[in-house]
Amino acid sequence: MDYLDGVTILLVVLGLVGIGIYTLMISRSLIKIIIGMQLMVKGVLLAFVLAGRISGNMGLGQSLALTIIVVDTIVAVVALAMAVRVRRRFGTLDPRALTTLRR
Amino acid sequence: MINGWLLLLPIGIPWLGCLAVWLVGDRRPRLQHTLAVIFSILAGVAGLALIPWSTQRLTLLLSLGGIFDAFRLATDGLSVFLTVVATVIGSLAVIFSVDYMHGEHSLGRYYAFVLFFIGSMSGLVLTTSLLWMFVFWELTALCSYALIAFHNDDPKAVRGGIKALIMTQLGGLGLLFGALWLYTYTGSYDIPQFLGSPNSVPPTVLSWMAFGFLIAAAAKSAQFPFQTWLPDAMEAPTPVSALIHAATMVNAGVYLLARFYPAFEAVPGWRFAVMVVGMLSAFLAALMALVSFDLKRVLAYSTVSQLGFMVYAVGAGGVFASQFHLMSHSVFKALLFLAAGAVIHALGTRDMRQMGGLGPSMPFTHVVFTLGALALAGIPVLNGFWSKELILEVGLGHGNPTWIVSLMILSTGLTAAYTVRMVAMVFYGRGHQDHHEAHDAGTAMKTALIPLAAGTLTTWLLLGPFYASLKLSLPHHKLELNAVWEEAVGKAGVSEWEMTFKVGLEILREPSTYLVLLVVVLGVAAWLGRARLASLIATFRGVEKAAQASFGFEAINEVVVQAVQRAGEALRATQTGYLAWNIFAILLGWLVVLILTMLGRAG
Amino acid sequence: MDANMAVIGLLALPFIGAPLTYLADRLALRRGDQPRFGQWIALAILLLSLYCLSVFWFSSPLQQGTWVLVGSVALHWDGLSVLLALTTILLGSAVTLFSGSYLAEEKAHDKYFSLLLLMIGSIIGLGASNDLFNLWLWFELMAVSTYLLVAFYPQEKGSLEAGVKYLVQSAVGSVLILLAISITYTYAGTLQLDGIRARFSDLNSALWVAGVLFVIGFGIKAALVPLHTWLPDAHAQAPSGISAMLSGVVIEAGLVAMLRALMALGAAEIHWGILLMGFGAINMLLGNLLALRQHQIKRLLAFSSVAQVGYMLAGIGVGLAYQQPVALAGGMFHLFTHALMKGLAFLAVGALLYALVLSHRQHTPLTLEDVCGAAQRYPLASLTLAIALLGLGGLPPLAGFMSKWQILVGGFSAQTDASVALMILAGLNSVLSLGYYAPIVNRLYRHQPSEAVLRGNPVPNVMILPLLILSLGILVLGFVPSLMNPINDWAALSVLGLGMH
Amino acid sequence: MLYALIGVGALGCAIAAVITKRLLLSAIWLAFTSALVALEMYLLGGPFIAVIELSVGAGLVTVLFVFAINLTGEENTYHSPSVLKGLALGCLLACLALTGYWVLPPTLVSPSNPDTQPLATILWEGRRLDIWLQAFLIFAGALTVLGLLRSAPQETSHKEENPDGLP
Repeated sequence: MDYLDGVTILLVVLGLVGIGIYTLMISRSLIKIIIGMQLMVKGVLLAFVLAGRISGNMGLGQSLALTIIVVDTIVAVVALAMAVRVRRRFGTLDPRALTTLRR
Repeated sequence: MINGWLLLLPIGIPWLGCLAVWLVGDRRPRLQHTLAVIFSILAGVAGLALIPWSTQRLTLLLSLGGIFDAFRLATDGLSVFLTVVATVIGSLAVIFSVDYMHGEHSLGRYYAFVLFFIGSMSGLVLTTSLLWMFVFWELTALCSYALIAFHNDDPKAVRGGIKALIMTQLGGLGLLFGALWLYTYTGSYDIPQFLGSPNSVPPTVLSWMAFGFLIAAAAKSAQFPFQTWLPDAMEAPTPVSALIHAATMVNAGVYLLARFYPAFEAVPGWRFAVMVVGMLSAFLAALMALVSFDLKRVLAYSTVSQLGFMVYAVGAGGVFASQFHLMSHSVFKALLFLAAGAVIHALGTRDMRQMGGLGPSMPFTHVVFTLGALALAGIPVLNGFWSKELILEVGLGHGNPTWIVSLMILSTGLTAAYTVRMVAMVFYGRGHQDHHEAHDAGTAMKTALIPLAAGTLTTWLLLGPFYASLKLSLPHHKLELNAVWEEAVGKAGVSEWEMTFKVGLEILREPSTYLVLLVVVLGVAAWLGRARLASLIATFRGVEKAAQASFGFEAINEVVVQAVQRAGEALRATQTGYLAWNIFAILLGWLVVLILTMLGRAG
Repeated sequence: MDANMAVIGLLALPFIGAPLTYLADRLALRRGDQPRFGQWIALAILLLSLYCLSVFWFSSPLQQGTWVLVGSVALHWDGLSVLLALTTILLGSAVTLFSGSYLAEEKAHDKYFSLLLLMIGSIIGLGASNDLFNLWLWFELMAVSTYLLVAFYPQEKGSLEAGVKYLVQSAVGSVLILLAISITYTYAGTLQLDGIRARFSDLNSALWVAGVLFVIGFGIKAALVPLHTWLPDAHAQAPSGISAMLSGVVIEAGLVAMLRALMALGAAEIHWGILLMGFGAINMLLGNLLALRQHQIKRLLAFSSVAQVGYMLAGIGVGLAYQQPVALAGGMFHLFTHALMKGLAFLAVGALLYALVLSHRQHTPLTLEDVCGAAQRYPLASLTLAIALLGLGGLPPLAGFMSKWQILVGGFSAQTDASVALMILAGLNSVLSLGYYAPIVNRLYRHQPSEAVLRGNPVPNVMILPLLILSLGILVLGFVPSLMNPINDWAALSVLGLGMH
Repeated sequence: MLYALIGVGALGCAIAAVITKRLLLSAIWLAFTSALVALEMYLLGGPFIAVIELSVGAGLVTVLFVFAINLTGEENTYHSPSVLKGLALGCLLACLALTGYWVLPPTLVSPSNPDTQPLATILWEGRRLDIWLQAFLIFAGALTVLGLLRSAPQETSHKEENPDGLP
């Protein structure tokens, strides 16, 4: 791996995080928002593997990434459960319906 | 020294009483009345018991450590005097309340806060740590707020209470920052140490402190430009007005200025600013009192005006004169307020236009009220006369600006005019139909009024001893009455009581005294002959209008409050509740912080 | 029991307790009973933790702390950890005591105490973690254990909505933190906080970016304006005990985590300090202005938390920017007193909410109108609420005044224009905040009770007890503020990296 | 070059996941992204994590999504134009550009103290605290999901006032 590859992967990391955050803002379905959260974390995972590679400690990078995957999956499950609940209670998944609390 | 713990009594006893009254609960009002009276009288005794220590220093120091320094209490002439005022007038107000508050709701809350106030006020004057002075300062503000808003169902009372709280707090920031600066430069909050060496603080900071304290004092003593909260505070039950908003708490500002006078005396412009603040308050408030129709408001404006005299006196270099007037004013204003309370209690209204002709039906109240009014107007030989003369004497000497003292003398004339107007409107003239059965003051009320009336006649006799004790116990103040008098009265072997008479004679010998008396007489005459002066008065219509609108200060308050409220309301629109915008806000934060940090890094 | 054992006990107890609590409550529910034992198990666990903490305090050589090594991950018990643990356990105990009756109307609250213990345990661990990634993991555990607690009434729209917003915004924060950790690790080659700190005497631009991401990522949990938007929703909708925990310790835990991460990048601490001072100013001002016109009491209190975090930020910021341990200690002291006061405020409001609304099996929010005259029927709940509110407003001699005072002393001692100006702003804001605290107190003490109060049910004594305990703490600290000095000072020194070895 | 190719592929799949209107398709695009990220990881020298990512990220999570979408049902997810869209994009791009610009100094690669410990040791020994915490996270997550999905008795009574969120 050379310098340029590192740069490329970093751009991919930022790209994935960016696309994820953008999804959170424009999406009109909670499920899609959770997909956005997943995308962000994919980027971060890549960043950790890259960090492990650069610092010469692939083992640590991988074990951290593994932990992140576990945690993120739990968060996704919780979020999906909440989305199911929202669908039942609000009758829609549109986050823009979630504005009973404001001002 | 075991005696140091004595100092905790005037604070502790009322606070204990506060707890006791609150624990008794509102189901046993008789017991509450009794307990409150017992504890307040005990507090009064504790306060009086400190008098022997007014010249020797009695101290108590409880170390707290860290930046909180220590809890310090100490006696000197000034603090003992004000403790006595707080506890004695406090107990009289409590006794008065037995009749006045009879059958009221939430007596427990009332008495608890009154007793809490008495303790806090004693603490405020006894402590020599600026941190704890601020603590007690705020505590008195808290009690004042709670008692003004005692009738919580009345929106006017609530507004008045919150206004008083916020304005005094706002001013209190001056004291707060002053204390912080003091700590920053000296590493302690010890007041005597600071008074001894004010130069331990750099000159610019010292002047910040001086003006900060002036702001705090002005807010607490309802001086220009913070005077507006005091009239609104009149929603409080009348004994509270007498105690807190006439006799004690509002004096705290004057006390502050007097206490720190030696440190700030040399700050350029400070004395002048104090004089101007005092003069403006004295003069404008007197005008407002002249045109107001609410009995308690007239008294409130008159309090502002008289406090203006005291503040002016401090600025003019007459610390003793200001404290002496404070003593007189506490007594006669408490008397006036409590007597007014008896009237209001009997009639159920505060509007003077609804009164009139009450003299025959309330003879006792009539006599004591008039006595207080004469003292307020500065008629000899009542206590108000002597102390006011002292202030004006100071103003004429010391190279103080003459135009300010002229306005002060004019204010004494106005004082006389509104006093006569007040007494005439309440007790003389055509009676109102429905007030013929107005009952005179009850027993408890009389018990409270008689000592005050006696005091109004006699407290000026204390001039000599009071002066001696202050002079002995305030080493940094370099007190003097007047260079010429000092020679006449200060000879060795002259006893303290003799001194009273010597000073009295000196006052009577001064030509300026007669000038002031002439102005007072003119003021009285102006009110009595107002029909003849109609054309002259007409030219002052504009002033009257402006005075009734309290010279626009209410409007300024209102604008500030409205602006803050609007800002709060407008900002709520930013809380859209949309998840997308919330995340956008995060992004925005990220961007801004990123840019700022990088700029900071480059810079 | 020595310091080491005490610390391990402190870490392990909540995690042992959590499954036990759940089992006990679950079994009761299965038998058709009300869950009852969970509360007491949780309380016992917390009291044991408190005992462990006190053993640690008395047996550990002060100013030095204790290291515990689990594998290659180190936990360092220093002043900051002790302060956070103390705050969490104290408030947690009060909340546990309070919550049993509060939830009586809820059929299935078998998970409540278990999650509460997990949250407390994770905050205790978070305070001690010396490993950047481990820090994030504790942080995430804290977040996950609060999601259900915020969305505790999933049949209520508001509660669910608050939960969703909280979750999504937390997730964003979490990703930013992870990004920052990966950047830091890339350039530092280690995850140990003290290792990173020791390695750099100057930061390269990537580490600066990492610092910014730490500020934003943790700042979401710590409710820096404008990242605070989840907070009013979550605090207002959660059960009152949880509101107390969220306001009292969770946002502070975010702050502590941020401090830990930033201090690893301590080479730029002056800049971080100035940044936090800026956030402090914005937080105070906007928090107060937004609270000014709120009608729902819990939402108002939530916005006031935003403002109160501003004071902590001001103290901490001045402390870092101008190397003032006094200001830092003031920030820490305010962290503690705020937990007591805001915890008390939320619990007292919770007691009223329970009496006026929840016990009627309703879920409407408590408005200012509802509490009018509450003192007539609920004297103790009203009195404690008044104490909490006035303390938050900074009136002496309540604890909140003393902690603000210490912050102000720190700011003035720095003797710079910026710090003094910030302190003046803090003073003005304190006065402004009375503009919304005082009217609530006035309403409580009206003579004419509102309809809600007239219909209200009595408050169980067991709910009043924690209120009294917390008020006592507030009063005692108001008169003897120096009781907390040793812990605050130690915490401040720990943040500055002084007195470690 | 290979990194770039796969990276662009992953980004493309991610964009597809975002712009697709059907949720199910979106989830599948997410799975593709995941797979490509896993491939990238493999190439970077992390075979272990690549496998995990492939099985969990592309497998398990997709199943979860499909399951959830079945429960909630497909819903029309047009992106209506809003002020936010452009603003968000601008702000986001600025953030990412600045972050990327400053994270990338001239010397990116600095392999210091290469650690040769095997992964299993690091994971099970060195970071065993993390493993414990994961266990508790799973516990907390399970409780949360149970709590969220329990059927509440009150819910039926609220049904009437339900459809205010429906289009």
